[in-house]
Amino acid sequence: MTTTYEPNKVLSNKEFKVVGTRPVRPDGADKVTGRAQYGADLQLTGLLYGKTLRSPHAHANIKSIDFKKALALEGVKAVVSAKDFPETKDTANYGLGDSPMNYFRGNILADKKVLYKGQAIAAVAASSVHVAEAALSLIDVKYEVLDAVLTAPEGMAKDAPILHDDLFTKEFEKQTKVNSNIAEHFQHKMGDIDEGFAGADVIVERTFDTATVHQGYIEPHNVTALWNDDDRIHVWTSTQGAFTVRAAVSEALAVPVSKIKVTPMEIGGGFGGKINVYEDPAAALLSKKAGHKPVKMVMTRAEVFEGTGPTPGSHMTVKMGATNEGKIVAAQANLAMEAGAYPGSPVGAGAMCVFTAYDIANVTIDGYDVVVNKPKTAAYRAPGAPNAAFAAEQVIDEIAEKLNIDPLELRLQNAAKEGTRRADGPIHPRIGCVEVLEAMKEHHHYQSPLTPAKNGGKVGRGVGIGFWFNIGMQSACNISVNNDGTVNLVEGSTDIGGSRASIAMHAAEVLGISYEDVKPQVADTDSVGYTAITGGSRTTFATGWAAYEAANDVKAQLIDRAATIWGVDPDSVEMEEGVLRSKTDTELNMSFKDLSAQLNDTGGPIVGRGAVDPSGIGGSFCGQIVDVEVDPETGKTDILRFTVVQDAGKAIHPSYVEGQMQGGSVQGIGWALNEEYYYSEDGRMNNPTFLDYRMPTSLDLPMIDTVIVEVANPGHPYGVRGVGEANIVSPQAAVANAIKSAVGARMEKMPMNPAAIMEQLWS
Amino acid sequence: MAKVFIPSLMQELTDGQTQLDIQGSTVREIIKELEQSYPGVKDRLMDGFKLKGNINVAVDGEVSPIGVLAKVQENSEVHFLPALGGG
Amino acid sequence: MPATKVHVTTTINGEPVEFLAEPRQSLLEVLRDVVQLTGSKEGCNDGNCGACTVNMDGRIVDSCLVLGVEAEGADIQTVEGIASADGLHPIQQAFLENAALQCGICTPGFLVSSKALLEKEPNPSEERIRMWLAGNLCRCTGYDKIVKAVMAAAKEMAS
Amino acid sequence: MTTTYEPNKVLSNEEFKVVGTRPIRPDGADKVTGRAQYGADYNPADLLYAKVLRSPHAHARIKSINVSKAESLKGVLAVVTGADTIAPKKGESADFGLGPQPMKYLRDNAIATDKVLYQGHAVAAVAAQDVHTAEEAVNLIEVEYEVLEPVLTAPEAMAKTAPILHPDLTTDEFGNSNVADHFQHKMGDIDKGFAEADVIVEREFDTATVHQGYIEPCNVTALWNDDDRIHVWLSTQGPFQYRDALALALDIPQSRVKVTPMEIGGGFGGKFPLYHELAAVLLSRKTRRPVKIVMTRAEVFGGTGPTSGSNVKVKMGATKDGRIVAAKTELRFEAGAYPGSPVGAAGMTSFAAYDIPNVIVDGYDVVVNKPKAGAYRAPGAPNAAFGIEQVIDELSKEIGVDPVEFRLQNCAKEGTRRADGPIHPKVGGIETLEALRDHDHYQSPLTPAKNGGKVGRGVAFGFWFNAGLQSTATISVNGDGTVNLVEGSPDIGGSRASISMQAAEVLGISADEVKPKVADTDSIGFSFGTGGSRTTFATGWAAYEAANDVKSQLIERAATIWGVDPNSVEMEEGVLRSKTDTELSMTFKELSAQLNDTGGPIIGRGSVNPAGVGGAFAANIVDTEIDPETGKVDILRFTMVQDAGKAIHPSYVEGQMQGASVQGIGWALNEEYYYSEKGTIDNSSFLDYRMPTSLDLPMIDTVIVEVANPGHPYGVRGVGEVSLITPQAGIANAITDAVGVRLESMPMKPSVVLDAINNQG
Repeated sequence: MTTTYEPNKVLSNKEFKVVGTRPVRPDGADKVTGRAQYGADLQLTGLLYGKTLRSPHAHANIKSIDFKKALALEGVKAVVSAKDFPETKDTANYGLGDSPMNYFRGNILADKKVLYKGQAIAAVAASSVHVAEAALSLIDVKYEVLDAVLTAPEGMAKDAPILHDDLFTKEFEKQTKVNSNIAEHFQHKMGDIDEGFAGADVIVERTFDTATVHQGYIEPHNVTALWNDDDRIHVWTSTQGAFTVRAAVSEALAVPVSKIKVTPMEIGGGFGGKINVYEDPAAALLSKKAGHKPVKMVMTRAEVFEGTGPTPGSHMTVKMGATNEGKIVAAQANLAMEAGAYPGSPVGAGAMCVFTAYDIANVTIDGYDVVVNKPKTAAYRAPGAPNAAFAAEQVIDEIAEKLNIDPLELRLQNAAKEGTRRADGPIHPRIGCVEVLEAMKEHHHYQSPLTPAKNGGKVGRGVGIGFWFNIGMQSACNISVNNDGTVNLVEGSTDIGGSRASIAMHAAEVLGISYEDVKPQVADTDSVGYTAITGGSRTTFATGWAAYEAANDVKAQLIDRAATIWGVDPDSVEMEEGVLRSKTDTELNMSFKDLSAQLNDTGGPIVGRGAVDPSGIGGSFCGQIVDVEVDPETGKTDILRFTVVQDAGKAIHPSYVEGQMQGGSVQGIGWALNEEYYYSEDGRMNNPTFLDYRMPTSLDLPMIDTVIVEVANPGHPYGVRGVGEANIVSPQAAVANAIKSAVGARMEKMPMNPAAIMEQLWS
Repeated sequence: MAKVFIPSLMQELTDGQTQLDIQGSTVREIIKELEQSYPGVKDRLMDGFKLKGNINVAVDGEVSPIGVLAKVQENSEVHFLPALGGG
Repeated sequence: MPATKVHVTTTINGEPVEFLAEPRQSLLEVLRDVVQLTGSKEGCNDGNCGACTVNMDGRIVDSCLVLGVEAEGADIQTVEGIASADGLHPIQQAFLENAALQCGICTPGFLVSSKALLEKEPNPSEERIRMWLAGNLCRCTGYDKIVKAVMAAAKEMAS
Repeated sequence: MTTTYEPNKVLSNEEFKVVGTRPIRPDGADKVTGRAQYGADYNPADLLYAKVLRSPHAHARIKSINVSKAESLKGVLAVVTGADTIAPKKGESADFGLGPQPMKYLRDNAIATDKVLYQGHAVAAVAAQDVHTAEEAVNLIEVEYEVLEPVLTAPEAMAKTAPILHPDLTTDEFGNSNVADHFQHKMGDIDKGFAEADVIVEREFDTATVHQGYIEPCNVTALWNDDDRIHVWLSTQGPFQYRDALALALDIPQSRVKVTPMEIGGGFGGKFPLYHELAAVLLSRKTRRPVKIVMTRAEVFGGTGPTSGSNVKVKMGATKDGRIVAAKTELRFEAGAYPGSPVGAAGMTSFAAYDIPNVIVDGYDVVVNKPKAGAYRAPGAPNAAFGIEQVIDELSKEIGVDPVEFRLQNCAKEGTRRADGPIHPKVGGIETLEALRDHDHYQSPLTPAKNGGKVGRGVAFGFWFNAGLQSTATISVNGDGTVNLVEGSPDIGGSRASISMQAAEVLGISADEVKPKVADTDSIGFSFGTGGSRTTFATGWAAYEAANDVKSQLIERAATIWGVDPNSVEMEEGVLRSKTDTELSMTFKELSAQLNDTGGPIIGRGSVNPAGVGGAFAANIVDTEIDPETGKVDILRFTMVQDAGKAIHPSYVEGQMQGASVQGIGWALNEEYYYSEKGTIDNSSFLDYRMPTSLDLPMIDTVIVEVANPGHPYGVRGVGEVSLITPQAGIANAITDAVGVRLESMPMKPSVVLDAINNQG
């Protein structure tokens, strides 16, 4: 019997009516007709245009700023700098942890010092964008240029130039007295590492370096802000978290959140990069100073590269030991990540994920958060984890090679499962690591011979597996019932990849109606309860859960109402698949649609609410199989075949889950092979254009085949695990392992561009 | 008694103890109890009435969304972890 | 009949503004649809309601009765130009504090007219205010609170 | 002791923290800077402009429509006619505030299909690149009419030989006629009642058609999107009613229609029905681009619903000692082109202010060749009161009792049965009349003449039942101890403030710590329109419920944080505290800051369709001066007294009273649709349809009486309408007082007054 190969498979265990289907997204028509309103599309009466003056130096003291000439230019309405921030408290918290106010504000408008090229110093509002640009060149800034430090090892060196004279290393929240570029050091320790290595037959230790890379969203950052005459501020912006922007603007400008309304416009990609807030507070200040006129600011691509947060470059040593039987007995990692100009690299997440796929008795992980003269890093899809996996997954590959065990078998043999203790302490709940590895092993791709070379190069295959813990956090949702048996759903998660659909599907499932009968809408911060960022793979999980709660609130009221109409006890009424019926009297039943038509006359409209901050978050595993062809003459690598397998818990909308898997995979491929911030010695990025910062095009890629594994998350009503991030964790390592298999070179540097491969081949 | 895991860089406060059995029905009570025996723990973990912004607590493997209000069972495991975010 | 557009140079709310207008377009239409200043409202388009009142070279006019091309060289102030970077003008503040608007559609015209009055006559009588504002229709308030707001603004501006 | 006269007084019994104060409205800054977005201000990308072709005839059959010349004009993108509409299903109806009406009539009123029934009736519409091209194109549409004889008033239309408007309109009583409905309320024995009476007065009154006169013309922008979802932005009092009516008219589910209510520039009942919205949607369907229509003022007069002209017969009898023993009225109301005049409301309210044992009310809803009547502030009641309050005035004069004392003696109170059946609950009629009687104005001598004319004083008294109906609100708590409130009632006169204040009162925070928003139909639960004086009452109640939902969750959360039983925690004036442990207390603000770390955000919901609607009474005193040479009437002094139950925001209650008073003055003295014999309107501009200007008026002094409505948490009674009922009759009584003649037709313009004086003989 032959079966046809399915490039996109879903391994489902449980079927639902709506959950698991693939309806068309509700914002679809607007997005294919050009009608959707993205941030930069907003045009307001009396609009002014703002532009930001950015530092030309990677590290310098600001001696003075003179605006006289700029203000004299016709059409210039206002200028702002850090001097315009009002007095406020010492610590900022906009929903994502605490940070010192001077660091938070410094990254919005630098005060006494600039810490990276591209750092914002001042902003101008003018009658046109061209006038604003001309005005920037008339601002006279005097700098005292300082030596720059660009990588974590350089930053950690004893004699390194110090970025912040008020930064003292913290060790698990203990404030030390050491003024250095190391913002934080932490350690996870389990078992006895020395004993572990003593019991190992094979030990591999390697050191890896990865470059700074950017999320590369196609839509540049943009904001329009109006500081109204009644001192209420309205911000329209492209963001992953409208409430985060509200809180950040509130903290930066010392204005209460209730005076701020943030309208999230359609968002053209984020991947973590549109959580942090950049020009929004300056735009609001400009609006105020320009006489309460709306001010719009849209970044250029170079500003996006140089002025917003990429994900860090890193320096990592990983050492692992295993017995001859293939049991990994000890693992040690030393991870140093570049925070950029201010503390806050994702090294904590990297540390948490580095060995999480495995059951290892003796582990020590040290993490260092190091400030350097680069843009303050931001989140990028599973932040920190891809760096760590690039190291760990290559070391495991090498152990498999040394032990001559199939790399998937070695991983399976050591795979973490329910009950395995993680190095940072907690025990894994039900997870799908084994299931993902098994699906990889059994996949047509893994069972097939190596894809033949296209251009006569050398071919190889690699695998990798990655973990991401996912997050929960706060979400709110309202549902109101229309009289025709449809419902309107209001939620607060900006929709980057189809989450309106996946959230609406939760509600449809509860109410037993079709997806088309739920009309979802992403609301501004005045119109829905607090909802945290669209990030951390939380949206379908947590906002979906809020929709589930709101729908159940509606359902309970529907049951009450039906009982009122029938004159029976509500406990005797049930609702299933959109039909209300008496449990005892078969005569008594009516559809949701029929009841909806009667609501206004039987007690009034019904609205439901759901607000959650769930625990029960399910981590997700994701593995890749990749075949590459490497040209040994040039070092150029082509991807011949690529398969990604991920545990989605339950894929609410499989097409959008596949979309996440494919998008994450290709970002991983770009990161692996081409992308990097290419720095000059004095800290200038030499390639801030899409011409020189090479992201993958359709020409560079094969189809990305997918398998969705479903190991239900017991913590979620439909078993959902977040799916947005785990897929970017290990493609880089899988590609590295494939290159090794093709040409024999172990890649210790990323990107693995032709030059890096040639260098490794020659060394 | 709950099993409380002490982060390695905080073990200086617990005389090198890596794991302690502590009585308490919530994390808040556990920290209070810990503070009795090992002064300094509370300041390290908490900022006023709540956990420091950069610290999470996990009870039985679940990071608590309600911080120190999380309920702790007789045989629960309690871990203090660095807070993490995603993209 | 396709109309040829005329180039017009003018000043609106202190800013130099250039626009193209068809000869048949009223100043109100130009302000709203061409310059995108929608604060001036259309209530009747025949000069009888005053919702479109603007100040043109120091005189209050119904902008629906002025052609856009007539604005060449003129200095125009609309409701959008009343507040400044320092905040609301006393007349605006007085309208808010005295609840002098309900639906608010006539408010821009009343503000432009009242401001012109107070600039000419800092201390007008109730009768004078009623006379001055007779060209502005309001259907919600019965004018009571509007007249009181103008008196309050006069007092505020005098102090 | 001298006390200073207060022109605006509030007679409060109960004090609250927020309710009863006068904060600045949350939309204020936008509205004084020109930033507020009204419907006509909305200019989406790719916009087309449309114009409507309207019938020049009052009554005609459409023989043919040829749109080819219009279609071929450069710049024209689409033309629609009645042929593009969908025939409504039998039995479908929609409710725009005057009760459910058949969809067929609503659709035909939006775009005529076979017949035009009034001058201004929409026949076709054109979408073009600019409004001038659309205007040109409309004039190129060729319509062939067979002109029919029009009928313009209710008595004419009820005549046996009258031309019939609708061949399908039949009643059991009249067969196929222009009478759409006849009803009767009967109580006691009317003949016995009149037999007991010592004095009987009987008169017949006529009132003209008048318009709400909102300053902002009706406007709409519609987009039929490529996924067949429809988005409509417009100025409306009832976004959900539009949504539902459009869904019916287009035969699509409600969830495919989204209505965004823009800021609204006045409505007074007139911005409910479906007009050019249907054409705009159909034009957008053809072009797949947003289409905007803004009416001209003439279109507003000719193409939207005014309130009915009427013929009102009144007969009342009283005993010598001042007791009214019998009352009878016949109300003939013009429905306009389709059934549905407010005669029902007129019938319900006509004698409801009084305790009369024997009553008969007959009401007739009559179609005529005028625009289909719309709602207008207490619809129907002013017409009836114009007659009844004059007859009562005459009775009091004949008996020789003070007119206020006479009304007090016969005033309805708790327990009085209304002619339409129900018994009054706690009402404030007596308190209102007492406040009127005790007022400085009533106690002062007549205001002296300004121009040497004759002066007189009149009073009148009225009742309006107010509406309840469905409202929804949601509230979410911000981390800084403020809340956001989302509701669905378009804010015409400051209701964002009055709704917010009720939430603030519950939560013990200040009014400006509640940030209200009027949402579109996708973002909030069903909320009936802003009308029937229901918004502050019902939507305020929904906000009260939502705030209480928040409050109970706050109590639970505090209990969780303290590790105590929720039943032991209470919240008062914004502070949560343990009932047993005085150590345990925190403010709402403190708790708000902790919500996200202690279980997540808190949101509350409230959804109501309340009973307990409290009816309201109003009474006014007016001093007038009449120039006996010209018949011109000037208002010298005017005082309005109204029972608000509880004035949530007294300034906005006063605003309602003053606004309605002045509309009543305009209606009384000047306003009317002036019709030619052919049924065309001769005065469709603000120049000729004379609404009061500031120059025509004195200050409008107010007294807010507060007789709490036991049916509402803060005692609110609706306040938007009742003050329009009495000014017309009050002025008529004042004119009688001045010159000794009774005015039997309205408006009481100079020619009418002069005729009456001259006919006095």
